[in-house]
Amino acid sequence: MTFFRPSFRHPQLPANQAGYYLRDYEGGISTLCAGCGHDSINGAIIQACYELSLEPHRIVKLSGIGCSSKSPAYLLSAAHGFNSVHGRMPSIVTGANMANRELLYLGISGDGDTASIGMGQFVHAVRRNLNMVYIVMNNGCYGLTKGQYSATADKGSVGKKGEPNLLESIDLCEIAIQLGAGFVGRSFSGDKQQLVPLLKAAMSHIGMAFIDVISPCVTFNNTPTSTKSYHWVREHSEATSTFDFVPFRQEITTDYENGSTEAVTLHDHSVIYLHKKDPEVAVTDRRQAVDALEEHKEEGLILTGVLYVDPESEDTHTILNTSERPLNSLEQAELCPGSAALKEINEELR
Amino acid sequence: MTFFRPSFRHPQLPANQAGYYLRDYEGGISTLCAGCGHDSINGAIIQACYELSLEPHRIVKLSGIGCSSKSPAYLLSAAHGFNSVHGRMPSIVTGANMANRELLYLGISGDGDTASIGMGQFVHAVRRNLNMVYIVMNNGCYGLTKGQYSATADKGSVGKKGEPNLLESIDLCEIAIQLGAGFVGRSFSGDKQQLVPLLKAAMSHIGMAFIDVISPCVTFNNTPTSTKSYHWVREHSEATSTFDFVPFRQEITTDYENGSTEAVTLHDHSVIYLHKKDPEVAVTDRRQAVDALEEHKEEGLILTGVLYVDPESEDTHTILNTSERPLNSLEQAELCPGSAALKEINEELR
Amino acid sequence: MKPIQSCNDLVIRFANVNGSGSASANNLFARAVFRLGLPVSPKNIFPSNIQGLPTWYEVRISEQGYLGRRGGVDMVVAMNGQTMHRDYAELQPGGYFVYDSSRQLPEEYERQDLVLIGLPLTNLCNEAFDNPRMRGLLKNIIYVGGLAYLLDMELEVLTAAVELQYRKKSQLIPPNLKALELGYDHARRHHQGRCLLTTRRRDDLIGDQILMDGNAATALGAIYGGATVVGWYPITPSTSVIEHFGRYAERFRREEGGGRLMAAIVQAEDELAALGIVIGAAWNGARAFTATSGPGISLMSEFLGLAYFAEIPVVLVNVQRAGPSTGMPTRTQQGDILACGYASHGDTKHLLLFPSTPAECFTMTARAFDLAERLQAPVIVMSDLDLGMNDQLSPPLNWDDDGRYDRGKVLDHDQLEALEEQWGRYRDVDGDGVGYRTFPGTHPSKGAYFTRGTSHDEYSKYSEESDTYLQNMERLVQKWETAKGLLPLPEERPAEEKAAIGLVCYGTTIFSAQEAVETLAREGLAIDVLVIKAFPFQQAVVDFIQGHEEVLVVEQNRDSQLRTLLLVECGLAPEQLTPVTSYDGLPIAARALVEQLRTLLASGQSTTTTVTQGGAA
Amino acid sequence: MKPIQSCNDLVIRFANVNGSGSASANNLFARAVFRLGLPVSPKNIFPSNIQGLPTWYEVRISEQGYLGRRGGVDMVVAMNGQTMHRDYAELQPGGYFVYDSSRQLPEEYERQDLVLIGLPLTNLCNEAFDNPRMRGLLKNIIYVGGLAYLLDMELEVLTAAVELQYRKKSQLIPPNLKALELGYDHARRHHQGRCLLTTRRRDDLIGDQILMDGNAATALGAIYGGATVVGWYPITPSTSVIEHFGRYAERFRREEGGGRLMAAIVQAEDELAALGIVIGAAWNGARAFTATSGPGISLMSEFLGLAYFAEIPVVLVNVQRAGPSTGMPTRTQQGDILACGYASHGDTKHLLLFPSTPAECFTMTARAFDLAERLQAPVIVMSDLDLGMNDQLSPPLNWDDDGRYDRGKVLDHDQLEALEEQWGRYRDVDGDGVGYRTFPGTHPSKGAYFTRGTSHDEYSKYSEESDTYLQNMERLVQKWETAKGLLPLPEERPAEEKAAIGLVCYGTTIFSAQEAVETLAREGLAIDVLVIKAFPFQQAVVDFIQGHEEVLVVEQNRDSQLRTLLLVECGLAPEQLTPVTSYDGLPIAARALVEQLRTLLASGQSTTTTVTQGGAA
Ligand SMILES: Cc1ncc(C[n+]2csc(CCOP(=O)(O)OP(=O)(O)O)c2C)c(N)n1
Ligand SMILES: Cc1ncc(C[n+]2csc(CCOP(=O)(O)OP(=O)(O)O)c2C)c(N)n1
Ligand code: SF4
Ligand code: SF4
Ligand SMILES: [Mg+2]
Ligand SMILES: [Mg+2]
Repeated sequence: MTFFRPSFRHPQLPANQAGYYLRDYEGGISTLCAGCGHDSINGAIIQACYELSLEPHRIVKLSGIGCSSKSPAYLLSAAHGFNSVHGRMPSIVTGANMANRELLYLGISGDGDTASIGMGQFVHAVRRNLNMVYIVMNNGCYGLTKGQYSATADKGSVGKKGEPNLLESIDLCEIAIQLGAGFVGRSFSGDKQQLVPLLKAAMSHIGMAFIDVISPCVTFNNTPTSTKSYHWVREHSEATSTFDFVPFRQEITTDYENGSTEAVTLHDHSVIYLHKKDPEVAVTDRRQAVDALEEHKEEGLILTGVLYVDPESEDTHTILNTSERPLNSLEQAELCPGSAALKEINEELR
Repeated sequence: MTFFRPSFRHPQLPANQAGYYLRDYEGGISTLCAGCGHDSINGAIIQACYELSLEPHRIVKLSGIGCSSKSPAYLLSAAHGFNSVHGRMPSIVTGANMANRELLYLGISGDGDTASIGMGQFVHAVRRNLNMVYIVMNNGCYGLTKGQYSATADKGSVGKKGEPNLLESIDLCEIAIQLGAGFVGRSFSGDKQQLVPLLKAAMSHIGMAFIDVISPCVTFNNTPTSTKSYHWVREHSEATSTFDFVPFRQEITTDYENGSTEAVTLHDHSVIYLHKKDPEVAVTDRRQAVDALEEHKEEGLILTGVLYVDPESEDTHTILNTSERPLNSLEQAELCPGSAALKEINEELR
Repeated sequence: MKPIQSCNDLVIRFANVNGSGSASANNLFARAVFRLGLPVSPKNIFPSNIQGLPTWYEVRISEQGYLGRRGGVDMVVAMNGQTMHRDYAELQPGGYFVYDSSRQLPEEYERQDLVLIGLPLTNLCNEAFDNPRMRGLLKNIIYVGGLAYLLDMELEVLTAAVELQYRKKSQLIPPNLKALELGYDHARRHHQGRCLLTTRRRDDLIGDQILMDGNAATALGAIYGGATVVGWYPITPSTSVIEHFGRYAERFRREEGGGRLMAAIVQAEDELAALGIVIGAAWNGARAFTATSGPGISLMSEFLGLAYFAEIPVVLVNVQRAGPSTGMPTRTQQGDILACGYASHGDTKHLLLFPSTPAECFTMTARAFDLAERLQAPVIVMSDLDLGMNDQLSPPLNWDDDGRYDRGKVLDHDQLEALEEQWGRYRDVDGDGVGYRTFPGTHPSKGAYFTRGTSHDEYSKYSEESDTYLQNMERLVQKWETAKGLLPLPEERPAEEKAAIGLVCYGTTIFSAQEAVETLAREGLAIDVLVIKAFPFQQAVVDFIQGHEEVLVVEQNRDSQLRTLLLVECGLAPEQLTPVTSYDGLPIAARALVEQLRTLLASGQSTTTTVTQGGAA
Repeated sequence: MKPIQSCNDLVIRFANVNGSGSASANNLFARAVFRLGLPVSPKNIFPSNIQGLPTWYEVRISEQGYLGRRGGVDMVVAMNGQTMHRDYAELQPGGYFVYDSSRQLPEEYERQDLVLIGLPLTNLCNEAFDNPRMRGLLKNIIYVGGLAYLLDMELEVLTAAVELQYRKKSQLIPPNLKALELGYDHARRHHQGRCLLTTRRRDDLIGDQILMDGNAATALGAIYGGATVVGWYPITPSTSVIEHFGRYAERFRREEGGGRLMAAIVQAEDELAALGIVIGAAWNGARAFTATSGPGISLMSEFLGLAYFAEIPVVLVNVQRAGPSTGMPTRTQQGDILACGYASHGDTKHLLLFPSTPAECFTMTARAFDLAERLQAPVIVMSDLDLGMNDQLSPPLNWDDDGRYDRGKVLDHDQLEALEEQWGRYRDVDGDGVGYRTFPGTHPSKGAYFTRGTSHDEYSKYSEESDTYLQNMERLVQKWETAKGLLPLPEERPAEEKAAIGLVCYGTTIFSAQEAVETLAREGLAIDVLVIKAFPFQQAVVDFIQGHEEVLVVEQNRDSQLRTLLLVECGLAPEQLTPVTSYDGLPIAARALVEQLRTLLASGQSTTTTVTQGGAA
């Protein structure tokens, strides 16, 4: 590719607390279709990392295969990336995270990559509450192989080929909640307002933070009859609540009314303030969370926002009780018991 | 093996409506451990087939790999069986069912076989509402590989090795309900009273009938501290309701009180009469079904019985609109368009 | 430098951006050449992406009927700014550079050995058409019109092609015709006599041949072969096999009155499930198949082992692409020969078929079902991206209405009823290593058995006995021998004179190989050719190799994989087989191959040789 | 018929029911033999089931130090009614039949050529012990006591062994000692002088050797090699590699004060995920491994291709069992050589190591991490069930404290900081085909790259360019050449005289092969042996083969898989390598092999030969 991008495109944005500019979070030029929802999500990820003042090289971006899975190439050039094989990103992240628990793992996947071939790995990474941000760019179809319906396509939804999808859709958020993910949210590529803080909250959570982002495929599944089209989602989505994400160290500038606002404090002392319509609904209640999703589905609505948070949940390292030091930093002297111990073992075997 | 079994062990039981004796539903001698829950479930399956007067050779029994997956060898000798590879029974059944929709498909699996390696195939067979009875013999461990915890082992449950299981368990019934299975039930290998009618109802349902049967592994996971032990399950299970299964053609001999009894009529006109504790709870309501499971879990209880039924659900053939005749019965004359059509095609390509 | 001059023998490369609608225009051009009665071979060289990246379409016209990629470009239609300079640089001396002259060519375009042909496409288009979306598409048609003039094509062939293409959207016909004429006229007015590449209608060259892509032919083969169950998972370049199967099923398999489908096409959750579905269906008596490519093959290897050992007649189409791993998903290769021949752990071997043309894709796929059922084993049809996704000139498809499906050894109800001795699923009663199958539900009391991937005796009972295991494994070897008598034989193409040198090739390699051999024959170097059609190899293969002093094995992978199979399975000495490989992802090019063979044979050195191909992409 | 008479050279088979507690008694016996200073080789032949099926334990005692399975049984301890008659029938003429004489032997036990030794085990046990559960277990100890007398063993060795075994459950010591004595006394009183099989303590035979199973040694090798991340999925016979790793990690990897573990052992959901975890961890700079068996290998093939192409240093232990498919999960084989050597679609090849002893399991596994990191490629340790799950007499494990882990080419923060020219992950700056890696998080602005399974240039950028692809693929071939210089060399074991015949073997085959060669040497037939330790093969392998008139390749699979690799990779003619195979699931037996080689070499025919082994199970 022979494209070059001017290296300084956001002169108006200052350096963040960590001293990085927005451009420091950008990646290569996207080769996705013009208008593809995935590109907007990439923009939101870049924005969230910038706003959170993350060090780009302490982030690891990983993916499977698909248009969505190409995304890691289009963001965070200063971070290591791994575009693995179809549906197997979760296991790669599991290994990477086990090797070094100190980095932030950003897994990017598609609905095909996760809900079909990757279902097993998705379920088990969630079940282990792996400390990562797992983003599904959900367009209800297989973009890269030219538009077949995926397992998240809604029954009756009609894409570009004109044939309706026949099977029921899988709600990945519902499954993630059920299997014990500590943070579950849903958003829309067209709603940066909601998506950026949602991503920031997810990045601040320790444990599995799963985010399903509806992301229209303009080439194959953006027909008015598709329930994953820009038009449809705009018309049919409803947020659980508006919310503010206040990172640790940032001052709280607003006073929130009690009752309708629920404050959830994460492990790193960031706080999510949720301004809810129904004060009865607790975002930390799994049963309510699942039920709310189902209820909206019955009404033909897509529920977005923070769907569920358990700030107390334990991640895989905690569960396995592994060393607090990155395992990849251990030296031979610590790892190898040496010849004296071996002598003992030989002795035991005689 | 040199065992022989006396060929006529149930002289007291008469032939059923189809003219078969109980022994006609039996299989080879079990090589499972004495007392293994799986053997009781096999007994219940034999009983259910006998009571339903099914023709043994019109049943197909399939499985993956594991102690549980050996079960098909121990029942229904007159039926074809397929002991496939680990975790892949659902796809084999899918193909078999597509080839001949007229037989009854009995898939037998283990919790390892289904909830770990087979999770993807399980999810998608359920999502397609494949017409089969899917039985998981759930012992919370990998029996055949000597007792490692499986993904259905409860957190904190302690098996023979003495180390507690660290991860959260997966509730296959909950997932099955969520993904659109038309019939979902749970039972206990030690409760034939409940299990036999549950199996009969499942066999009468058209579409995915999923049954999770807790089935203690006496060798590796029957400790008092294991939540999949005989003792624990007896102490902690609670039935949704008692119920009667009345197959089509059988006369209803009892008058059921209205209100507390819900009658669900299946596709084949069999009826399940549920005598419920709470008349408010409808067995055909997915949200209630999931919620009831979660509620009992919170109380440390195992909910058993018919958990959910949707007698209207459509199976894969209906969804795909395939021929009503078994595809494997179609002849060359119907399948092959012949040389005349080919001439036309050649012409179009010139 | 003299401009290249030739009639009915040239290579044009269209350089476009994908997703810009160029495909249908370029296709129109190729089809028009075909309608002129000229052997044509278009190759689509596209990126693994949906929109906005470079894509090339290379059309070879060859009066001699050479259908392999030739190598070298005589004319480029440079429609992509991103690659324009490279397309320019790679033209052969004396070649023609066709470009959109609405903008002037920058200075670095200073080659003196090319003929520049500017067509002001954007300007012409904008003047003639209003609809901005249509403009993009029609610009492509304008250059096709220009080419028609430049290459001296009959315009009517193109107008007829347009009318055919848009017969279902007839409002599109007038603007397309107008665009064609615009291009034609402009070229006539400004470039008369400048292009010495010409075409001339021939009525004697292509006979009754058709233009079809291999995947469509494969799909049709599956329809004719009686496949009713399909499990599949999308993967380039195999996806269109299933898409075509779906379309043909709509046409041929709807029950009377437009009702239900006499086929079940199940989009699986992955390739493991896809093959599982096929295994389940085949076991249950339906003809079933799946299609995939490299990564899918790897994922299927556990199930392939099951099918081998439990002896289940599955048909698997592998449309190969460039590996390893995800590799180059939109490039061609013959790189899965070993992975397929020896798929799965343990002692396993699989039957392979190697089609070269759509006609063979059709016949071999249909036949694969017979072979799989007769031999109760997986049969893998080894196509590739080049064959599967490009239009190919091919003999017409042919079907013998008198032929009967060979369902192999299956006992039906009455045969079971009549059985006197005890039946055993894996008993080799006929001495060919193949037992008798039964299908579930056939008979109330006879013929049920328990299928398993574990070691089993003749009655399919589980066994850990050494002797039982050995007997079974040896029977499978016996069956392998039986297969040799049933699989398609290799095709010998002897040189006109007696040749000491032989060349072995298969699949899509045969076109360039044949061309190279003919070229060398004209130079006085006689080479006999053997086209391999199947694995395991028959005696004829061994005889051919033994009958030559030196044998070259030409194939499109790095590690000479078919040669490996030949060495191992035919008991040949390595000196007997000289590897010649081309594996850069582009279809093997005849010119480069000729060079290679020439040097190789001149030097007398039989070491590995890799064809280094020139060219873009 | 004379009873078999021999000292320190015999084979005893214990025939039991699994799940009956016989394993620990039989083990006690084998360990006691070892403590007598005698070379011993026990083989457990068990069913794929948990309880109630036949299981055998075959103990060979060999003063000459022959550790392969011998074939033929001199004495059977027949504790399983299901197989008793067969165990009886299979005894060698002159053999000893030890049985529970609490019940009389039925009439069909009428061989005249055996010595019957009845021990009334049930009666003795019931008289002496009350606890019904303990009775079953102690019955086994009683026969061990009986054997001690019959074979003239020092009872103290057994009592010491009992005390050691139950040192943590000391209440079990008295009843076990009592049981031992019961058996010993009964035999002494009733069978004095009847058994001519004897043992005699030797202090000069086994030196400092140890008795250990290969899987434990492999696990310890991984600990010593510095593995910190394990992804795995249970499968016989590899499971105990991980179980042992877990136990050793508890012992050596707990942080001070019994705290957290300096290792993450993740039980994955399947084998695909297991290898994915290893790939992710290795990529991120931890040493990581997994262990599996046949079906797991098949499931891992997609990921293996990724690791090959993206060049990720994973270590994979394959404890082979009998395939294809589920095959015989509790039987041994060397059947995955091809599946591992060429795993995955496309042009791929993998590094293999072939340990033969626990000492080699230990060293090679530890070394595998160095090799994988140095070569940035998967390394597969090819063990098998026989080696992995049976106790083996082995040289002691050895570790050089001065050695340093070879982490290969990794740039740390300071090296990155100091870099002047642009770094490229896949640039071959040293000419060995290996680039420099970096780990995530190392440096704020340098060294980040994008790993992928797609075609890439030297900077790991995606590329569909033919030349880029070719260059990369050729560099991988270069790396393959580099590997030959780093992998363990084959071990030559020359005959005493000059030999025209060579024998190639590897892994667990070497014991019976060596024994056969020595036997034939005593008959005047000199054979040189080459033990292969790794794939790719070095020049020394080619030289050995070229240096002999005839070379036999002895291996435990049907299709002569290592021979296939030799043919293909070393450019050998098939006549140069005569396949000799044994693949019935039991460890290859020396006696049968001798027969086979004798016939083969006498006939001068170099066709495939399969060793037909006698014997149960
Ligand atoms: C094993 C394997 N099977 C199939 C493919 C082909 N493939 C590439 S991307 C893709 C689906 C992508 O869908 P999704 O994850 O939803 O991503 P999208 O393109 O829609 O963003 C498939 C099937 C592959 N690369 N590997
Ligand atoms: C691909 C593959 N991986 C692993 C195994 C080994 N294996 C056999 S059975 C089993 C687990 C069985 O557990 P479950 O399904 O719960 O059955 P159970 O024995 O508990 O009834 C495993 C891991 C295998 N046969 N194949
Ligand atoms: S095909 Fe769809 S998903 Fe892929 S890049 Fe284009 S719009 Fe996005
Ligand atoms: S090991 Fe457990 S699951 Fe397997 S047969 Fe024995 S009791 Fe049953
Ligand atoms: Mg998608
Ligand atoms: Mg289990």
